Amino acid sequence: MKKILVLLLLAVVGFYLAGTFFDIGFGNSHFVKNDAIKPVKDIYLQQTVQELKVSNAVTSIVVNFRGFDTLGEVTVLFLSVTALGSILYKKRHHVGERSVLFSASSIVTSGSKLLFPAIVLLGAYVFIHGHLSPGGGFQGGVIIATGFLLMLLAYENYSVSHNGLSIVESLAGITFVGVGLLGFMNGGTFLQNFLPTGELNNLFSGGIIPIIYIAVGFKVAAELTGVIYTVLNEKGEQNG
Amino acid sequence: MVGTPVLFIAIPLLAAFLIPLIGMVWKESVRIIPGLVLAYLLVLAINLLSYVTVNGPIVEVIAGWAPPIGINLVFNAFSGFLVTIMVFMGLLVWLYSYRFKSNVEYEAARKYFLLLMMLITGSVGIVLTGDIFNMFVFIEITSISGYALTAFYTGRDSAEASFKYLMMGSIASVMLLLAIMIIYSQLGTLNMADVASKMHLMDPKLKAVSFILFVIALGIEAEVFPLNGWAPDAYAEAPGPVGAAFSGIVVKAGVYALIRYTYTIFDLSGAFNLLIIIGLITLVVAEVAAIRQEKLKRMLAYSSIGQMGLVLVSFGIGTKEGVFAALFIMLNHAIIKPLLFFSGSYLVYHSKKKMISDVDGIGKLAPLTSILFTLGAFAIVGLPPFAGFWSKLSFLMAAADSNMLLVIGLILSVSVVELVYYMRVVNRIFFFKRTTSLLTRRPTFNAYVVMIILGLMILVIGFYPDSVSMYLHNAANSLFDKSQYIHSVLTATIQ
Amino acid sequence: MDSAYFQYLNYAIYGTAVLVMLTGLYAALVKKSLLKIVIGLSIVDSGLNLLIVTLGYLKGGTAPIFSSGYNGTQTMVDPIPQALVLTAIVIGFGVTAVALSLVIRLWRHHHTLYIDEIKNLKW
Amino acid sequence: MIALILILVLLVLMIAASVYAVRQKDLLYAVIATGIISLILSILFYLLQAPDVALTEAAIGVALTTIIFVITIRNTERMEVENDKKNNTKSAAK
Repeated sequence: MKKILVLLLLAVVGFYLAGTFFDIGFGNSHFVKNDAIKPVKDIYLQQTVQELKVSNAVTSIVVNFRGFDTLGEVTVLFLSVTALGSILYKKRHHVGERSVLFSASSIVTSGSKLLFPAIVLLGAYVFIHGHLSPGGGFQGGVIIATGFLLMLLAYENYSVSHNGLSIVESLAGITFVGVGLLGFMNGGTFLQNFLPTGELNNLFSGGIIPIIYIAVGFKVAAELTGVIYTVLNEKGEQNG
Repeated sequence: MVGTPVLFIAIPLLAAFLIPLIGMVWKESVRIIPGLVLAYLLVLAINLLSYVTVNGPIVEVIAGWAPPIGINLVFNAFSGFLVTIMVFMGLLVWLYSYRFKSNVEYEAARKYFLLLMMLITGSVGIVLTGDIFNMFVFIEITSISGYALTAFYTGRDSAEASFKYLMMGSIASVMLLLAIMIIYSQLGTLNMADVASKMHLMDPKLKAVSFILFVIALGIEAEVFPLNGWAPDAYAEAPGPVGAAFSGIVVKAGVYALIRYTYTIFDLSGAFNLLIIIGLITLVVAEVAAIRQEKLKRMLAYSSIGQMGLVLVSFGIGTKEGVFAALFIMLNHAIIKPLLFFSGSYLVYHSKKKMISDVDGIGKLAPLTSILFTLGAFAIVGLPPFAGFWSKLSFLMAAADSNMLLVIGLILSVSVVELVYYMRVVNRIFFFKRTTSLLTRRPTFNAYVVMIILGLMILVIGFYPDSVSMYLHNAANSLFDKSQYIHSVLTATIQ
Repeated sequence: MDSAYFQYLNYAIYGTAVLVMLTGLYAALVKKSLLKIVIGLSIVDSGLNLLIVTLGYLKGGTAPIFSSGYNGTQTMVDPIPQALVLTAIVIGFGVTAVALSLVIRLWRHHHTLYIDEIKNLKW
Repeated sequence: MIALILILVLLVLMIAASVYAVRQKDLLYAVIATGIISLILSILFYLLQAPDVALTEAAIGVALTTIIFVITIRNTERMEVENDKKNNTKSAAK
């Protein structure tokens, strides 16, 4: 009975939702045709190159035009790490007990050891070049976190220092907010790009954008590693 | 001017990132720093509010891009008023729980105060922001802190309440994103003022779809009737101060968002009637549910939902008086409901099931707490010399001006229901014989201070309602003046 | 590709995104297993992300990365939905992690994921 | 033309994977199916000229989300219990 009701409801919702998006259309400019409509994306694309000297428009939006969203977003991740810790909080600790997904063979362990530096290097490359090529702080940070994940899976007693993670996380967060406040104190606004922007397609270009994206990269890497580590260390009592 | 609105977000975030570092060397700092931050924000809020009353709204540009390109924060009489209430209540909740958690270890205390501070920051961000996607981000910050705080105790029911809240919250965020994208796909902008000024160009069908999606999504945050299934559980199972923070702070942010969308951004004529209808349904259902509750905190939770329904009805009247009354009810609710939660959680402190019957005859054992609870109960049902009376009176007058007799009749009869269930508890406190052998718990010194401050505020507003009415009038005017909002945002420059 | 194909693609891609969202929503509303509910919510997120990125696509547009300077004639896909999806994906991951930790918490208390056995709070 | 066919095939696969994920009783397979949805999604993002999003989705959706789901399943139970009968036998077994 409930299933039928839900299916009916979903059918109605789906009909209207799909109809709405069919109306909006795909692959063409869907903005209302009117002189008053000046889509901000045109300004973004233009200013990305001319003002910020950044090649990747997504980076310039994420870090500069809508940098405030990104600040909120890394805060969400930071909070979810904190939330995870408080939800899974237990009075008695089982130190060193970790749920082992599989016992890794020596090929896997040595392979992981070999791959780990390469993965971290790739992640660092991705977030350092975030303003030049696809990728950036989030992507690079996630890649580094997968590197740690590999190590955690391959070695049963590989451990990450909780304090180390939270120091990296805090320092990266302080860098982000601090750079924002510096722009504020230099007589501008919060997150204002107060550094010289350099030349297009140059590694040292975009002013504060690479700095913030590198901070985001470190922060995301530390936070995601923290998430995985916390969940992995949760030993479920299998048999009651 | 001593600061700018962006500090409301930047300072708490900076503190949140600093706390783990400082906490490593000085453990007590994890309790103290959030309090200092909130106290600073209160000073800032009062300063800015008095600046705004004289000089008009402050529009803060972020990242050096003037609206509609960049994100902006708007601190005007309306949002400033709400921010001041929120920060003030946040400070009181902090003070109340400062010693509450003194027996738990460092890690738990750090997480608790961090999450509490971010809950408040997220709510303040929802109110201040002038960008629809940025509002989504702040809603997520608030929600995640809310989930974690609800499940903070190790009890089994709290985890369940939190899971329920999380499910509703995820569905809400999906709806919100859909609505945001529909608007963006038509108007090519995400700035609230810019969207509002171009709303008439949008296709009516798409406008209606996105409005409905917004109402559903924000209705979950604002505890509107069919979508508030999470609220009573979350209130009842969360630690006492968290319940107070939900009803004093988070709900206000949800209602603000709903109102901002109906009043400023959308120009649908049916929206006000919709507000009245959902408000009335919420009010009636919640009050009828409240009278059937056997647990004290659940009763308070339903009463809180009912008050929010009343606020929505009042906003739905659509006149300046209606807005004034709605803001007055919100202010009173923000003061009274935390008092009820604080004192109520001490009245049933040692009781396992937190039943209403456990307060029988507690008046003799814990006189001050009981009196404060009674004061709150009298005030919220609107008995004459207390704060709640004036807000209900102004609401009834606003409704009478608009000839909404049916609404008045319904509200009055619901008020009787409200009176009955609150008086039932008060009656049990003072005139019943103590049947349980439960001990009472003496509130900590901080808790007493907080409850007495709230009680005094109820009396002050009750005897001198004029002390706040200027701010309320300014706030109502600023919400009503849509063109001024749009103008002030779109002409904003970097100061 | 000419525009007739785009018409088909319009229906196909939006239809798929909405269908995937509805499938996930169905799981979240009907299924009795806590983990299945969380899986449903993450499927909803996937459909939503596809929908948003699709909104930004422009016929013949290139990825919004400039190899040479801006000259006003390049056709680029809309970068804003991409930036928003980036935010939404990361936030979605945070929420999923919190949801899973709640599942583990509930398992610890009840030793079941079956929702009817857990539910002792009234709706 | 090839891109078009590829997109259509991917879309069909995506629907199939999501229906499979919802109907499958074995939660481990269901989680793998959501990982496949994310993988398809990331290819689609690439085809829709969104390389940044494709990278993020590939790393978060395919790797991290799947792995925390798997860890959770490892810590709880693998089969979805559907009807009351099973529950009775289960509680009887306890």
